[in-house]
Amino acid sequence: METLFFAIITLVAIVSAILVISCKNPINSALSLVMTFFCLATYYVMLDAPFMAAVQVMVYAGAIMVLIVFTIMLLNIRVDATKKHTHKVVLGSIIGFFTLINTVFLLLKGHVAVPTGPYSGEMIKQLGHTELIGKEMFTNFLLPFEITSILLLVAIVGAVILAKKKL
Amino acid sequence: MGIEILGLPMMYYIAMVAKVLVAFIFVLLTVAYATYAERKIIGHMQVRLGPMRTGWHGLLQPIADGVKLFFKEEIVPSQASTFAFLIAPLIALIPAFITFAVIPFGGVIEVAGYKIPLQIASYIDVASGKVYDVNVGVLYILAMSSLGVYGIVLAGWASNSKYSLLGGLRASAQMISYELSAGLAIVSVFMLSGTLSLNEIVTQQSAMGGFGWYVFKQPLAAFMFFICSLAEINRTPFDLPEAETELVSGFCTEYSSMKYAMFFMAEYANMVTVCALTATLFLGGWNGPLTAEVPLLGPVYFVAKVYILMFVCMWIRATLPRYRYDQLMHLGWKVLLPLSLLNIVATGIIGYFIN
Amino acid sequence: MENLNSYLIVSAILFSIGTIGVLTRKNAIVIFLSIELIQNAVNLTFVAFSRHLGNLDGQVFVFFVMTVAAAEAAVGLALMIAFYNNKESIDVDDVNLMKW
Amino acid sequence: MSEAVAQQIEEQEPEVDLSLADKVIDKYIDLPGNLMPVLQGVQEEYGYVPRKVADYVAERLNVYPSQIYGVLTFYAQFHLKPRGRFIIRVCVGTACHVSGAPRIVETFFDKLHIGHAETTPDLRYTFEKVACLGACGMAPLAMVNDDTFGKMTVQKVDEIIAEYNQRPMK
Amino acid sequence: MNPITPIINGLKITLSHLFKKPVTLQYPTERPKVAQRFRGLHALNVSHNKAKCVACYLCPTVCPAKCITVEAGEDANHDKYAAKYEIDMLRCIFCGYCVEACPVDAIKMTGEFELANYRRQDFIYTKERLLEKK
Amino acid sequence: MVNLTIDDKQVTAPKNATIYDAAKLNGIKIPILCHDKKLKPFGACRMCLVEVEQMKGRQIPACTTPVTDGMIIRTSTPDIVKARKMVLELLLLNHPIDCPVCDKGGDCDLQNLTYEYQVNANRFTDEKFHHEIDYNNPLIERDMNRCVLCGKCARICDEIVSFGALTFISRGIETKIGCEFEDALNCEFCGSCVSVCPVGSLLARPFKFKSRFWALTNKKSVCSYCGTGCNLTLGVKDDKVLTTIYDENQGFHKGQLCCRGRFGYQFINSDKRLTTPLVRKNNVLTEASWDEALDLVASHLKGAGASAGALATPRLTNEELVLFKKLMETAGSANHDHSAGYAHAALTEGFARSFGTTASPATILDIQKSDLLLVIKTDTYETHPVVGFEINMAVKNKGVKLNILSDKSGKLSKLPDATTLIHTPGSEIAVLNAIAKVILDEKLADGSAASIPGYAELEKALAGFTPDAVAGQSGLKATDIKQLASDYAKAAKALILFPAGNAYPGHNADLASAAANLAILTNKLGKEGCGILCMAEKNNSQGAVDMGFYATNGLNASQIIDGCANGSIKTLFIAGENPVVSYPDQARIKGALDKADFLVVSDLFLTETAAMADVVLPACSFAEKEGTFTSVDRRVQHIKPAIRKIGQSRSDFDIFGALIAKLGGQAPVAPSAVFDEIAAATQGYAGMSYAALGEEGVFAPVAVKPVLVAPKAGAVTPEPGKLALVTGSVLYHNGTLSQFGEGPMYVCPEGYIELSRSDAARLKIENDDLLNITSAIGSVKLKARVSPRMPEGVLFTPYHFGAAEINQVWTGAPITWVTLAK
Repeated sequence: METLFFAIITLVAIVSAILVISCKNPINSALSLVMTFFCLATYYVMLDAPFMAAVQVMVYAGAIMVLIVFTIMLLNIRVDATKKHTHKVVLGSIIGFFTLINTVFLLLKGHVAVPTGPYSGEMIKQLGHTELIGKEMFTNFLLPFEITSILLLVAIVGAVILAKKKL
Repeated sequence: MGIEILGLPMMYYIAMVAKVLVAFIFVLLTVAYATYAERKIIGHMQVRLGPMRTGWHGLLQPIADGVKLFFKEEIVPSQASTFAFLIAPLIALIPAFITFAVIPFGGVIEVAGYKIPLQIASYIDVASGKVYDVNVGVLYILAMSSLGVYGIVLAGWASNSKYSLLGGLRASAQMISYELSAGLAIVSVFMLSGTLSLNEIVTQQSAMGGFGWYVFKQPLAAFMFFICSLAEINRTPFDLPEAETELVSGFCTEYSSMKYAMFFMAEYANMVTVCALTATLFLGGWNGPLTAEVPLLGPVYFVAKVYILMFVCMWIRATLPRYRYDQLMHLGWKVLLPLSLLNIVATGIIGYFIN
Repeated sequence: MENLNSYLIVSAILFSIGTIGVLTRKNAIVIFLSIELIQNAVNLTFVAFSRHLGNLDGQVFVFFVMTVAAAEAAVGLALMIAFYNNKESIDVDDVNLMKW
Repeated sequence: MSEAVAQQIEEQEPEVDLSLADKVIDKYIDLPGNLMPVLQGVQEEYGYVPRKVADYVAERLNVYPSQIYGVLTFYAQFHLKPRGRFIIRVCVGTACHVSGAPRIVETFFDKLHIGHAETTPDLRYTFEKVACLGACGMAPLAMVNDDTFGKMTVQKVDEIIAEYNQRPMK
Repeated sequence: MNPITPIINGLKITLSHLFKKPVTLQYPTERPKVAQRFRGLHALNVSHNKAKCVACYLCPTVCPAKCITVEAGEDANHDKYAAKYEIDMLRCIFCGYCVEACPVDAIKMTGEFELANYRRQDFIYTKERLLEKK
Repeated sequence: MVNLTIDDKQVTAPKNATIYDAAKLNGIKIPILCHDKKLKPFGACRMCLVEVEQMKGRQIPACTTPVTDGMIIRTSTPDIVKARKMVLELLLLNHPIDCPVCDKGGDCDLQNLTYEYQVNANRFTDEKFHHEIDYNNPLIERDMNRCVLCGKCARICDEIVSFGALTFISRGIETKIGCEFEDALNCEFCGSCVSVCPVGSLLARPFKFKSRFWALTNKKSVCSYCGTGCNLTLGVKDDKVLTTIYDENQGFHKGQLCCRGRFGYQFINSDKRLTTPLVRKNNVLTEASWDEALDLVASHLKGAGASAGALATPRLTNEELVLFKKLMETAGSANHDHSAGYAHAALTEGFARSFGTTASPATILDIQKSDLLLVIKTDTYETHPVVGFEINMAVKNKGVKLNILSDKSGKLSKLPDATTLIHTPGSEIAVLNAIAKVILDEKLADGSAASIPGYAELEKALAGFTPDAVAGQSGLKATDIKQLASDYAKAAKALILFPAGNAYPGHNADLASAAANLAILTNKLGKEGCGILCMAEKNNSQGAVDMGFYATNGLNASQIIDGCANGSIKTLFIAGENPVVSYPDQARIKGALDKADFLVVSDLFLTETAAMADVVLPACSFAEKEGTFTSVDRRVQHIKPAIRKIGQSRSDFDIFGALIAKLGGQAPVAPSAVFDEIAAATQGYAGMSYAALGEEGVFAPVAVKPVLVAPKAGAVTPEPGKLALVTGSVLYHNGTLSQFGEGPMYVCPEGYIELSRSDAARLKIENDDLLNITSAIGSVKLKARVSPRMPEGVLFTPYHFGAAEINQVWTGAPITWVTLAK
């Protein structure tokens, strides 16, 4: 049952990922990417990380992609069907394929450590995923967390400066 | 326990389907008669009558409207992006409905010896008698409602019309802005409840004879959440995306017949959802007197609370004029956002001292 | 719970598709989308490993990645808008002012 | 004036003899300001100023016919209609009025079947009410041509009419 | 300035209105009672079996919408009468200046307000159509 | 100049001005009802009361009081306002307040003053008048109930028109304005009384109830009837000319108009106007498109050479005439002429011979400045009524002596102290020669003329014209001739006027020369108030001559007609003329036009001539086009369109331009461009432009090189038993165009024959008898009109009417001998 479900999700994820890079219309690309994000959210649920799934949908699909779609509409980009660079496509595909082979090979052949951490699926269910993540974040990773907030602030300032025509 | 499928009793599936059906039909009917009620209520508030002709006091008006929309010609503008144009109403409608999956609309009832929690995405652990549901329920709702914007934005863009596009742009900007404040407003609720599970939140409010509502502990958060929710679902006074005086009909300018009906339904379904969520988070959900003795009272209280909130929505619509766009942004970013942040800080400090 | 490898393979496939997108497309937005795809593939790996190892560090890292992605989106899109305002295009081939 | 009388006078407009007018005009034609004497002469000759004569005078003297008519209507001395042989004037001034002039006037009207400023069809009498004749001591007063009749009574009216009926027309 | 109070006041007002008796009329079945001074369709007054209008041209002169066309004629008694008197209801703004300007009280405005028609020419009210119905 | 103070304002005024004049001159308004610029002060209405300090503050009428030095006048003290209000109240006492039905409403002085002084109520009451309204004539309605007795109508009728139809009758409280014996108005219907009436007592019936004054747009124009060149203000509404509007400041004539000018405008918007081109197909005139018609015309004109001929009416503008000439040049023909070929002979031959120029060396303005007028033919008044008004005013106001030399008497003869010499028809030239002879013999002139070329020849030629000899021949007394000669010669300034036109074949080159001789011999030329004015018939006759639109190298009108008859003219283009009615000998004209291969007529109406045409082109009236007209005294005036063109009609300018373009020539763009060409090429027009013409026009100067020419006096041989028929123009009509004006046709609807009382008595003819008039070439039936003005043996008939075409009996000779039968 779960394998079947996994297979379907995988299929959808890969197809929509391919659509992202093959659609001529950026809007369609963006929508396909949203689809991919959903699939990933599903994976996260299956990996006992419902909080991650919810955040994935909220942040990626609900915020970042909306921003991108907004930009696409704002710029009113025409479908770029004018020039075709076959050699580029072929070259890119070869590199991509090579990367794929390489990565898969490395992942499969690489040594995988045995579970070391304390958190099993049952335990997560018992304690609540959100709580665990929160604890981790605000204890062990407090400094990085604060640094990301500075990163976001910088990003906001940068975006405002860039988007403004005249300062 | 009878037949089991995939380790779950048959009854589980039957109850699940029944709950989905009940919730779905409830939302649909509410949507239908919300349109009627809205026209009636606003009519009377403006010392008019509202619909009077179709059926007794116009009771059949929603059906007539539906039939009319159903039989109208399907029009797709020649310059529109056909696929996006067709899919947009669906994208708008579906999130509005699926959020209902995690909202508890009653306690646990027992049918034919089988205990059924009145929440779609939940099950009861018979052994412990504990109801398990999606433990990130609120986040789920926030995630889903953030998806509703896609329908509107797509509709605006796909129509290839300047009014529609402006409507879509306004919708996306508005929803992103207010989602933030809405999310922060309910953080204070989580801080009190310590959980994201809606079922848990409702249970926590059952104290004080069913009146331990968070609205008493977090009135500001309740108020802000409700306002932000109105903005997120484009209700007056925040209905800028379809401001008919400026944008003809905003993102749905080019829509007609069933596709238009879907947007219409989505809007009202969203209203139901938002009201249900507010009721759940702040008004004790299905809690009320005597629910323990008569479990069926739970849904009744819940529905009553939802309807009262919907009435408030309509009341606001009858009262307030539409905000200007800059006022809207001002309110969202400069008033509600700081207020919600302050609320969190205050909740944290007070909670720290109390505990 | 599927085994770790299936997630890793899915992640690898998505990563490669993202790479191909970055390499072959010229529309800056699509390239941006492809980068997002790559990031998500990596996120998936993180979460999968985190689950496999019973350690939440990976998931916390995913959190940071998302933050970075959000910042990236904000700045990147602002850049694109600025560029579009100047060139009426977001084709990366047109970003050639510094090309000699 | 009653309709019948008016019509009679209309019909009575006789064929006038223009040579009489010629005589008058020839007499004055070379004098400046000759219109009044000519018209007076014409009135003398015909007893009134017939329209045809007025037009003829206009043509001969080279003045506008309208101008002649203006002059004729301005002066009370000119008459545009034939006048009776005997002009009966009854004073209706204040003194005569209080002494009963209205009754005298009524009686004349009844007897002669004409009204004020009208002429009998046989052209014997013309009746006129006039303002003071200057002999208030004799009120009420009547005059026939140049003869004066003071202290008039209804009986005296009959007598006057009877007397003047006897007189010849020429 | 407190932004909340006005909103609450507004809500109070709307709520109180909710319980008022609606003023709406169920129009085709319930007929409105037209006010005495309502300015509806024009009518030409009649006196002695004749329109009172003497075609003085004051109404077309004063008409701000220029919707009145008058052509005067001379009748057998050499009197002036309106040989043509037309009001184009498509242009009329029902200001009532014509009634005010009329020196002989020949035109009035009736309570007639249902002026819909199917053809454009039906909106041009000729003298015959405007004559007071008795 | 006199200095005085009006309303605390220091002003100056001419010495003989009245207070009213002085105030008006200085922009101070004094209300008045009974004043008109042209009329003598009267002081009837008492609205113009003012206070004069020197007169101890008494209220005196401004319009009759002359100014004196140092006068201090106040025009609007409270007392004055009160008095004026009282005057208005008293006027309104009897005035019916029927403004809604009164056509004067909106243009009514009484209404305006009542409004201005806010006389809302009346303290007095009295019965209104119950006078009968005069509806008897179709042009002027008299409603004496509305009269305020200002007397302007009676005064203008006397002082300017000299008809005296109206006067005050029944003085006293019953005073009213009326005609003799309370008759219906029966005058010459110039409408002057209507124009000055301050209230609605006198109204123009053709305009009655048509529109309100304020709804009209005033368009200035120039009258298109006779050659006087009167300025006209057209009242236009909805592209229709509804009336003519009186403007006392307009033109030399101060807005004064004649019957046809004031009431004859209806032809502009006549139903009978042609609206589409007509082409003869299967012998029927059928509607066609402009392209079709013009292509057809162009195909016949192309390369036509001398086989093409053109006749134009002198009602066309100067620009059109020049363009018509150009069109014929493009076609290769020089055959163009107007008005039967002789109507302009007095100018083109007579004046050309005697003065070396083709224009009259005098202007209409000279009439008032002269000492003596010698009017040849009393028709002067009838052909050019406004000139007649000028003569009236000159005689009555300025004491100018008036001598008339005519074959019948007329209205001018009735003017005070006018001397009328009635000669037998056709002996004008002989009489003029006799006068010249007397001047020479009795040395009445200063003798400076002896040096002028032709003096000796003239002296010789005049040998036979002794007064005695001419007296016998002309039926005049020798002493009268001598008297006239000495009067003329001794007058310091003397002006000769005579009319010319289609109906005056006798007024030819020799008459012009004979008259010119008198002026040259006595040196009455080139000075103010002197000279000769030949008054051509149509509004642009002088312009046609100036533009050279008469036979110079080619055939003249008569020869063109002959050419049609004998086949040498194949294509004839007639613009606006109606030869079938207006040229003599109808049978000949009709025959000739029938024979012409291709006849094109452009006209406003389907005239008798147009009905014979192969192609009829609808042309425009003067109110629809732009151009210039030249009046008889060479005043060049500019007209602008007052209304849009009727139907598909086009101006002749556009028609000729289109044809020139079709023939491959260069068509001018606008009339202004053509006028610039005219100004450059025409003697006297130099320096003119549309802008420079302004509203009143500009006189083209006339340069005179006098030559004495011996005129031939054609002997008139009376035919025994026959009467002499002279033709001419009647007061109400001009050419054949006025037939389409309702006003003139109401007053004078048909042709008639006028005969003397003695003839009538002898032939036992009474008014309105239908007479059969037979001449050598035909006969016609006309109604008789017995008139005191005709001498025995002379008949007169106007020529305008298409319905009774007098040219069936009229041959074009100065006198036609006819017999009359009942």
